[in-house]
Amino acid sequence: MKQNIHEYLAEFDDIPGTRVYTTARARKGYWVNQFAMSLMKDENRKRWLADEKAYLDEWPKMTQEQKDALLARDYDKLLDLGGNIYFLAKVFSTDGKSYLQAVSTMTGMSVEEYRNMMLSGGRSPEGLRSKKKGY
Amino acid sequence: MKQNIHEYLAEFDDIPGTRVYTTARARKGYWVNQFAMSLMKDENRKRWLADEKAYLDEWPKMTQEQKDALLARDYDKLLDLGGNIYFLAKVFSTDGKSYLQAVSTMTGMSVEEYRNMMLSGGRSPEGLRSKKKGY
Amino acid sequence: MARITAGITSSHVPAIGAAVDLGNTQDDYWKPAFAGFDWTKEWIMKPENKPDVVILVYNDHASAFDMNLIPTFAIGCADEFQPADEGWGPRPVPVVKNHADLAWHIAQSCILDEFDMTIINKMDVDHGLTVPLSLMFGQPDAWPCKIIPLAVNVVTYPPPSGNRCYNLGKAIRDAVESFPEDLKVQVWGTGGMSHQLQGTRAGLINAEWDKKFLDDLTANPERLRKMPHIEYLREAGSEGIELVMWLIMRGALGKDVRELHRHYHVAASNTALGHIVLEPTE
Amino acid sequence: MARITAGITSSHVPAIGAAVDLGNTQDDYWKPAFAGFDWTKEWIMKPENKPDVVILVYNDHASAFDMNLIPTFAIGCADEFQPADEGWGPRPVPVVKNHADLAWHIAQSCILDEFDMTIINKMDVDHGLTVPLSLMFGQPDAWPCKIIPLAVNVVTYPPPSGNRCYNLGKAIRDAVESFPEDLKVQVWGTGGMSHQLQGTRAGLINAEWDKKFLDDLTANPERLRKMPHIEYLREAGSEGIELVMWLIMRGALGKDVRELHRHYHVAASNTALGHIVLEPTE
Ligand SMILES: [Fe+3]
Ligand SMILES: [Fe+3]
Repeated sequence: MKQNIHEYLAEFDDIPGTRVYTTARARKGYWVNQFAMSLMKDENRKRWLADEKAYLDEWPKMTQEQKDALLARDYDKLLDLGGNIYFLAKVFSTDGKSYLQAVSTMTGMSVEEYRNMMLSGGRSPEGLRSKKKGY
Repeated sequence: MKQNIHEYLAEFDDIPGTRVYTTARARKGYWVNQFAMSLMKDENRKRWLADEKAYLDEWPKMTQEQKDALLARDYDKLLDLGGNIYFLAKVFSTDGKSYLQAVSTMTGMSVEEYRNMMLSGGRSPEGLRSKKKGY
Repeated sequence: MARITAGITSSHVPAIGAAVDLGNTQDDYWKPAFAGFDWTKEWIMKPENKPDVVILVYNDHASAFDMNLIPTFAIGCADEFQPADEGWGPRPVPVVKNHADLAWHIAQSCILDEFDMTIINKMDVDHGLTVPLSLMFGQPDAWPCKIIPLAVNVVTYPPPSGNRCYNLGKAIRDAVESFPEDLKVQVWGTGGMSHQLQGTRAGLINAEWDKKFLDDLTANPERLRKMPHIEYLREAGSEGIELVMWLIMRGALGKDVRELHRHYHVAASNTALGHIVLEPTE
Repeated sequence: MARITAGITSSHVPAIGAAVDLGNTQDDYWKPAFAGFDWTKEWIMKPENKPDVVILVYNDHASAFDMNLIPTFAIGCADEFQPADEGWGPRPVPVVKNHADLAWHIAQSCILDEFDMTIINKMDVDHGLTVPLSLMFGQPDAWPCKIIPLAVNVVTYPPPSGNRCYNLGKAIRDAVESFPEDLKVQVWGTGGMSHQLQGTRAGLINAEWDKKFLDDLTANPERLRKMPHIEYLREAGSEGIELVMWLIMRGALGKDVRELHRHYHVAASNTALGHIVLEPTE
């Protein structure tokens, strides 16, 4: 029953195209995610939209790479840098974008193509379950 | 092993001179205790000491009975009204009083008498364990 | 005595909340998604079914809790909770009124049963909690029952195991059954089913696996409580892990249940929408 | 591999902190209280004993947590923690530096072991944590080791059972032993012994019961883990319940231990001061 935490975490790396929000990622993305949380306040959203770079200057502990990815709305990159989608949702919601719109940008598909894929049953799990076992 | 929560809580009423900080007391004393927490900030301590009544006016959800007991530093009463000693510690610490000084006020002894009792081994538990069983 | 009268599960996709709030529930895209809740909406308001209290198991999506505070199980004990501002203003839904007496009772009872609960007295509640209320109750001026929020961490790993969730459900059942007031209490499990909100694998839907999950939720929960997290992630996408929360609902219903209603629809935004209504038969 | 090399318990009376900070440790009142720590102060700084990390089990006394947030078990995972202002300004003691890698590892491992931890990344630490550090290490410019704060709710009832605390200790031991870095880790249990800070029963001291507790902490922890909360309250006063935290330390040491040192003194302020140093023998 009792599973070793190292084995537990190692299994996650075997899933294609997926970055599980482990504590290692949470620590790396701490300031990105705290920044995103700040956009839950309307006055902060207004300041952010009025001058994004100036607002980012208020977050000295974020790396430049993280700031650039935020400015570019590069969500896939932000996940690599420790961002979490539920935190980042405050960023795309502030832009007036939905989860579907934001998530589709990570897939190499247009929003329309992605939306149609979802309407026709979504992405098949075939071959996407395990890198090692390829099923 | 598994104990019913009602029986668990009922046992506490059998201890003489003791108000266990159950959730019922916590709910009753919510605003007294939140008020006390506010004294962890130096600017609030200054405002409280400068005009206690005015500071209490900022806590409309506290009952008048609770406010009066705070003004009187009646810690025994405050415990009856849902206060907790660790929260109230912010009140007597702000007064420059120690736990020993504040606690002694609830015993009917002078600080000196209480201090001496503690130095001679403290209060014996004999007869103070159970109201019903009197041991 | 209070008793658990039913269990409901449902996805809590934020776009569903937006569709309700913007009046889009009858357009081509949303109509089939909402249609599957018509049965439940009628059933739940019948006097014999209407709950006095719903214990609403959900996860906070970085709204009340940020990276400074990650409780595994947080039970809301305040008198009321406001809808959270998740970046586009709070949802225009009624305030959530708690049955604080029962909430505190459950908190105490579960801690005595060796569940390491966190008691929360101040928090806003996000789409994870309010979307299921909209699905089951529509758009009333006030929610027709009291709601006890039970927030489960499924964001930062590890979330609690399925087994732990199931056992918490059992402890909640014991707590409810030892509460003296005569109350009909429902437990709702929310989140899921298949969805992945990230990367090149985004949009993954595994209908076969989801349907087996629904089958076993009714008939074979013993399989589900032993399911490791990695299976949820592999089979149902990275956010499919939310399904562990359904096991709290299932644990609270006791060994045998009757399935009253089921709805499965692909897709609501990025997600396979799953919904089931169960009744304990013991 | 990291390993648990010793367990220490100690009361954490705030007046002890004040005596240290005001330079009163050698006056008539305090001298005998502090004398019992001389052995430990020398022992703990010897290279073979000096811990790399202390897991410091304590309770927050309404400093970091108010009535809005009551976590049963909260583990501090931030890089550092500042001393709290408890009403008379923060204690003039060094900042507490965490071993964050180990803290996060323990948090993850314990959740996988079905302990419902709350992870905390921002909090100030009060006398419950800083007074034991002063007792063991005196007044250095920086604490000589890393410290992982583990805060246990013993203020609002119910606190966790003794059995739950003991089992958390075992889970912490497993977590430490699966951490790859070569570290000497001590677990400290703080709070207690007899004290009651309220009402006409204030000042209660039960030396006989305390000493039996110390005896059994070493030799018969099985009795202690089964002890119901009511016994702590009846026998050792309303704040004597803090002793359940010592069982986390004891659970982390394994079945058999050797007692290296003991000190018992009445009174420090309102409290019977108890202190013990244990070494695992397995
Ligand atoms: Fe969700
Ligand atoms: Fe204490």
